[in-house]
Amino acid sequence: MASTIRVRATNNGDTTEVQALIQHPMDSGFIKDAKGELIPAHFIQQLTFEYNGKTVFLADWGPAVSKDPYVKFAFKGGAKGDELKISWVDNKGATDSTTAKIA
Amino acid sequence: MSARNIVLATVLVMTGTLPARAASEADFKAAYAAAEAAEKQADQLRNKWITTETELATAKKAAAAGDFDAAIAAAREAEALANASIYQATSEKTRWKDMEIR
Amino acid sequence: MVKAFSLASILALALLAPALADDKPDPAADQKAFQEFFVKKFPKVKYDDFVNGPYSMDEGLHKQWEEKEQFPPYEFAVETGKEMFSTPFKNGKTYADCFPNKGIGIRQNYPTFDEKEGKVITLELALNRCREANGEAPYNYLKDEMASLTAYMAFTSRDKKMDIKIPSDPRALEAYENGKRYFYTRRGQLNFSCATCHVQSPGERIRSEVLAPALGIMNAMPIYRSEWSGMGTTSRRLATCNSQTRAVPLEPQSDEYRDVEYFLSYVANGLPISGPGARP
Amino acid sequence: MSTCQSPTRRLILQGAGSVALFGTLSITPALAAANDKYPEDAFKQKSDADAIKALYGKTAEASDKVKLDAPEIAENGAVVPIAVTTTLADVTSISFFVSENPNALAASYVIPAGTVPAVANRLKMAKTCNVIAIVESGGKLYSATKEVKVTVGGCGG
Repeated sequence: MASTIRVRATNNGDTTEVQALIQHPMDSGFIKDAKGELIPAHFIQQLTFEYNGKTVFLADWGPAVSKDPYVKFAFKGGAKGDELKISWVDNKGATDSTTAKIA
Repeated sequence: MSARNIVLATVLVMTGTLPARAASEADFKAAYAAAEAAEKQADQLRNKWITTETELATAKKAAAAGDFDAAIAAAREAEALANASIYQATSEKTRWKDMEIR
Repeated sequence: MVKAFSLASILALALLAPALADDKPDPAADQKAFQEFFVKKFPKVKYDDFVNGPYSMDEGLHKQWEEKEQFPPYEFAVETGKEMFSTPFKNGKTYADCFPNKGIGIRQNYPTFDEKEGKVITLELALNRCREANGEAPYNYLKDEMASLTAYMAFTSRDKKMDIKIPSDPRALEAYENGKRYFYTRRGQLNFSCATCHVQSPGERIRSEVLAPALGIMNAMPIYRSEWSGMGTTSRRLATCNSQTRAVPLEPQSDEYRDVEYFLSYVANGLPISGPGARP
Repeated sequence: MSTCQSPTRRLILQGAGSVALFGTLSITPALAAANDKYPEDAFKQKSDADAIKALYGKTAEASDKVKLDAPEIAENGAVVPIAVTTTLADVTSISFFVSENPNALAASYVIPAGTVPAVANRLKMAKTCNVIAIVESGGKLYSATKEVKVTVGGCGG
């Protein structure tokens, strides 16, 4: 299956702009299901972006980040064709990672 | 008929028919059958209301718990709602044209 | 003198024409009136922007939408749909085998009227029929796989103009008229018709939501609704509309729903496909 | 039907530790750096003041150098686009707090040297309240606050 992570990284000369969308329920633990039972909290806690072996952005998330979370940032440097490594881990210990080419 | 009128009609029907003595299962069955018949007619007109269905379910539940007063009250409300939905579907057969963009 | 007389009679006829047209179904005239109504009611909205629903009505919403569109929440559905589209059924055939042009860029032609069957065929119905014809179980009409498939098909048809045909078959005209009647008929305990919200009050808030204009509402299907926290099909949208007026929704793809989709799509002819859409 | 149905879950669970909420984190190799530890305690605080204290151990001062971009009226509390930019130098982190959420801290971002001090994300808001953005710059905290009206509460409300 496809990765849970979608990334768009674009270099505009000095900086590289990165946008990511991740498929994840981000259940808050406050919502009830159809049977009236609480859906246990299930959310991404950390999301890391690495470039050239160095962390360029690190997100610490709680359950108040929206379902299928989105984040945008930019870092100085980066070049077209270079790879960016993205990984996340959630509160149940599940993880996913992917690499994306800078365009 | 506006939404408010329909609601008003519902209330009037309900208040006029509160049972004075403790109701029996037979009373409930009659009230429920009448409500079901009206809802069936609404279904044929493709215009059932969620609120009618909710009252029917409430009536059944109350009857199962032996509370026939509550069951009959809910069944009568269901019948009134079903009748209002029948009235709506019937009058809309021609009235829908008033809304048309032309 | 003769010439003047005939001219006068033509004028008289022309004046009489609208009154006569009342009884005779005229989809082309409906379409024109429908589009003019919205253009007149919302002079500031760009014509092609009507397909963006509530976002065309409210500046603050429009900005939030633009931000969301940078990486829209329906992306996953489009990708899943694409994958499903290229995955063969057990018999080796694919969805592409069921559709003209292999299913790519054809969303704007649905619903279509099937003259053999005498009924309206929606895209969702065609997809499930394709599955069944190839020995696969049909999907739930409301969301998930069905929404992914239609999201992908809409995505490949973006910006193509809605192009619904009503063949000269009395049954097609009847289906169109039935759809129109369904659209304008009040139902549910709240005594609302589709038009109450989407013709009389687009741009206004009801239960805090900004109402979408009826014009072009189908062009955006399927949609990711924040309220649903997920994707929903045309079937889901229609069922939700019903239950919000406290009417019991009909079965997905029942004749009424097929016909109203036919009507709403036809009157939006010429407006671009914008689906899949994101909605509050 | 709940409005917060999860999508098809095709996430691979690691080992049998899935019940323990926070147990497996410290040993996850990708997140080895010590200062990158997940601020679990701060996320558990209820009020924004307590959460800021737990996260940073100090208080913030309002600054017009922190620009918080959030809608006046959220289209839906489940998805509120919120962004921050700043002209402050030496920024090391940016955090978002939603004052009336069950737990105020929503997200916190580590900004390493060389990363532009600007973040856009989408957050859930339970009801109308203040969104607070905190920028940590040169070891000090600067904040911007904006009220966002929420008419449809975030996710199943």
